[in-house]
Amino acid sequence: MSSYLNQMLLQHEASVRVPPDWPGGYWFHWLFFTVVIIAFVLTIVMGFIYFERRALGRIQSRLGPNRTGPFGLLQPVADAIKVLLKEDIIPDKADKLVHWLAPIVAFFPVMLIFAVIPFQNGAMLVDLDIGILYIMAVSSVSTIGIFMAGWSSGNKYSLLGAMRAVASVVSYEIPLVLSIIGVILLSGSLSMNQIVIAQNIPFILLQPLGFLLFFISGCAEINRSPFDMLEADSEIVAGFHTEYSGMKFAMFYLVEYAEALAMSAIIATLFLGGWRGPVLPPWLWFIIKIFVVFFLMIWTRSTLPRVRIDQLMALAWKGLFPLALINLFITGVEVLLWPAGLPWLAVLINIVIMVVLLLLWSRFFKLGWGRVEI
Amino acid sequence: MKFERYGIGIARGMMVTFKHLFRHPTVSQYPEQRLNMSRRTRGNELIWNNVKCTGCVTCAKSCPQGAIHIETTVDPATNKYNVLKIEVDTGYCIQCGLCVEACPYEAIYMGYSVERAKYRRGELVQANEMLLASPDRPASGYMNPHIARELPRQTLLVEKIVEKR
Amino acid sequence: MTVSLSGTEVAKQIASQFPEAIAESSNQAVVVKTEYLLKVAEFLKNSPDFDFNYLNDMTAADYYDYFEVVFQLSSLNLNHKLMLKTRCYERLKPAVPSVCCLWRGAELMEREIYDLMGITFTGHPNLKRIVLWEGFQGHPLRKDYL
Amino acid sequence: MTIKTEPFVINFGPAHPSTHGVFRMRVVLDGEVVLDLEPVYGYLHRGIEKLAEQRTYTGIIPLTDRLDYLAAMSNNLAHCIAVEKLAGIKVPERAEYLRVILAELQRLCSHLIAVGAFLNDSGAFMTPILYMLREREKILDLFEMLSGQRLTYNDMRPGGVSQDAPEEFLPALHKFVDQMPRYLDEYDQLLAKNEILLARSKGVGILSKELAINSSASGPVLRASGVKWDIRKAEPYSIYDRFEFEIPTGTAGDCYDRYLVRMLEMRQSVRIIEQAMKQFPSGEYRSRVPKLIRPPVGEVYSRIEAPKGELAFYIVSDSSIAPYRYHIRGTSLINLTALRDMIVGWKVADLIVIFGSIDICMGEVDR
Repeated sequence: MSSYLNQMLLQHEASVRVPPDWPGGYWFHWLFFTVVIIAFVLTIVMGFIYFERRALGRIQSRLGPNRTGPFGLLQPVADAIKVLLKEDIIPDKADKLVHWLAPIVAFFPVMLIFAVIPFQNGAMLVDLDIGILYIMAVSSVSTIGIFMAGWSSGNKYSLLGAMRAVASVVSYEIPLVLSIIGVILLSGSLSMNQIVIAQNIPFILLQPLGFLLFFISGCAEINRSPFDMLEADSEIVAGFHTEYSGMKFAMFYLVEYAEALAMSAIIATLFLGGWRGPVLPPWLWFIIKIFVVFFLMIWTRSTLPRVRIDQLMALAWKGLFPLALINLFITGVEVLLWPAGLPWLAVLINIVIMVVLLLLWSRFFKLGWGRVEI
Repeated sequence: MKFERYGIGIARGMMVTFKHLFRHPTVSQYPEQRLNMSRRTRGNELIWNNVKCTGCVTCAKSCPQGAIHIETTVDPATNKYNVLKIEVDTGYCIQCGLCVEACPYEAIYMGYSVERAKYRRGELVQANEMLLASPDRPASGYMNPHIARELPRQTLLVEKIVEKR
Repeated sequence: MTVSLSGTEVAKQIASQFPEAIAESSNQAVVVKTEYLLKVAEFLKNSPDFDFNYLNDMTAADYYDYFEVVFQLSSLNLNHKLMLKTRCYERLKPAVPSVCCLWRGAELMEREIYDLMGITFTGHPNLKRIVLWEGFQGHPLRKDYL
Repeated sequence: MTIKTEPFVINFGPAHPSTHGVFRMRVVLDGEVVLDLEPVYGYLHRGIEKLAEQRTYTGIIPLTDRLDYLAAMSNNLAHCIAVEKLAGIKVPERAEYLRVILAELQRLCSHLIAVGAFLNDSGAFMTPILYMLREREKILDLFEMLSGQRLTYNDMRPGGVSQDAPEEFLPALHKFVDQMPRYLDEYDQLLAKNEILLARSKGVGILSKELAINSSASGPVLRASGVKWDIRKAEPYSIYDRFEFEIPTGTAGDCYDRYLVRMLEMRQSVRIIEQAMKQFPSGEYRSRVPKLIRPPVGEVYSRIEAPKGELAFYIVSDSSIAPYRYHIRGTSLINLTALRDMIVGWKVADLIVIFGSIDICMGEVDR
């Protein structure tokens, strides 16, 4: 997998824009950003775990972790140590090779996503011309890992969770991609950095419906609540990682939060103007935006009940998919009509269109109320 | 037109959870921050008053678990019972308080302390002098209002949470 | 306020339908013979005067010579109740007809009686032990169980 | 090409996060759809009925605490009323009012847990149940003040209550009753009209009126199916005939109705407590009863409306200090009679929601 990607990176070496003042040229750049990305992902994931637990705690009228270290800041570290020291149990009936391979297969694609995410103007591992396409291609690979985990555990709950994961990811990929196309039409580029540079107005204002669709289907894609079907703890115990423990479980845990981080970073880049912002340094703006998006995810998680698997599918195909198509059409028309200007009017129009469409859709589209006949 | 499907319910629910971010948490941090228990707390041990006890074994009879074991002799001079041994297996005790209620001489009380976990099963069986009241084994006011009056007032969550809804 | 129907009054009405059925009746309860139980129960459930559509409870007691199966019936529409009993004098293999066909609610109650008291209910759809495991020796609520 | 599929059997419980204890269901699944279901009981059987035959009538009260441990006060009340009926014991006024207040607080308590657990099962991650546990905590404070325990109260006795309410009880109760309706409003705002919850629970797990009556369902389950039947109204025990309250009923008998009926019942309970507080008399809290009660030979079937439904005790006395036969009508067990009919045909996720909406307590199911 990674050798293939190396090849791909080498093929695109010509298109990589290396800042001229890097002393070591391409390889130093590569080394530097690999280290930065790994450090960034691990620290922010720890920050996420702490932030989510504290925020959930406060929302639920309790405190959250506050014992390890100042304000409980070391809680993720303590968790990690605990989980790493635990015994690694492989069930008797498990397919051992696949069971062992699954966390790795799930983990690497998530790390690969960060290769094209700009932390600052041009500060990224590689500024691919097809950045967003690359993200879409790579991010769905981790589903294979999740499916491998569910299948190989030899547990029926795990299998159910894995099936749900595949079904939901396959369906939600489509509205996810379609809602991005609007952004691409507006910015005129697939490169993540170019998209950020194009956002004089954050695209959340120009593409409110697109943002909503992307957020919903992104939540479903990374299996955050209310779409956390694959590890619905009150239904199928822990879903695909029921039989995982120790280090491997830690990997899945990391994947879960790294995916959330990736999704927050993508949303921040595509819709919230990425690293752009006044006064503060760009990388700080970027992290702040990531945390804002992640807070939205925590907030929905703490409030909403889980949808059922058929409702999840219905929402994707009957609700989000047509809306994404309409959104794409409207954006296309707008881009054709005003190739250069009138952005503030477009903001107004788009918000009105979003409200009208949502009302219409909630009128026609009905979740649930149905019984499966057998 | 019913606004049942337009996301308004979701939005209102989100408001409630958001408001809670700025409210005081309900919880208290246990070992450091202790709330006062009820004055009638039935803690996990029994307190025995060897002066008042006449050895009538009403408590042992009323115990539904059979956790109280008393051996007595008769003192022929005073024509009274002499308690040789009183043994309470607090491992069997379910803290129902029926012995305290049954005792006609107010010679047995529930304990007020609750942190009486032991490392060995055998240590749960307490006998004779171990059952007497002492500063670290205070008696609770269960069925004994005169003891209850002296104990600290119970902390109430109703009074603790004062934020307006 | 729920009216507690007098057993003797009800017994008279039952006797007019099934003259043989009543074994005994008092102010509190009607005792019917086991072989007439289903017919009487059906009559009590379906006749408009009684309309006992709700089976509150069903239990059994061991009186050494006989087992007594006790039904608590009530009518949600007319708001009255009745205690119906039947006695089973067989000790080794006591059997009583099941009333599951009339009141579905009897399903679990009968299983429980079968489990703990050892009374077989003929016609029960799924009569097996409920709280104790299959193969448990004896029936704990019998007075001779030690 | 045809793909051969076959249903697979899966065990829900006895150690599953949302079976409310040690309930077990053998479920036959076709993909996600439930084809068949067989409940397996008995993991928490302690033989309470047999144990009670060797205990005094007062000594049974701790046992009744452990029946439906989320509503121990109601169990105590049911037992005491049964014994009072059997032995002809009079209860003083103050004790009656105290009992009604405690029973209604206990109903609030149990419904809070029921609704919270139902919402938790439907996937609202811990938030509603923690909010509701906060309210339950306040009630438990009151119970603790009165009886000294927080779960197994052992507070009522034949002929009254074990101890009088302390002087700080009524002010605290006042505060609680003042606050409670606002909190209930907040719960309604939190999830009652939530679209996802509606989609998950409306029309799901319908228990028809006929089936509900025929399968002896009781309590909120029966009322959600549209039967206006509440023993507090139909056969007022204690002093319930002195209070004004309504019986909330559902229409469809689905999970949402069961949820809604519980929410409305909580408001009615608050209403009853308010009235009882206003009329609260002074005087004796316990009538003089011998330590060992020997009721005359006879039998009694006495029922009350416990939070989960009709809780009844059938006691046969042979005029000794212990009952000859002590039978408990376990509400939770009997409410489960129609479980299979409600669940078959729905999906795994619905199974959990329907099961949660019935609100059982394993202590009462297996006894």
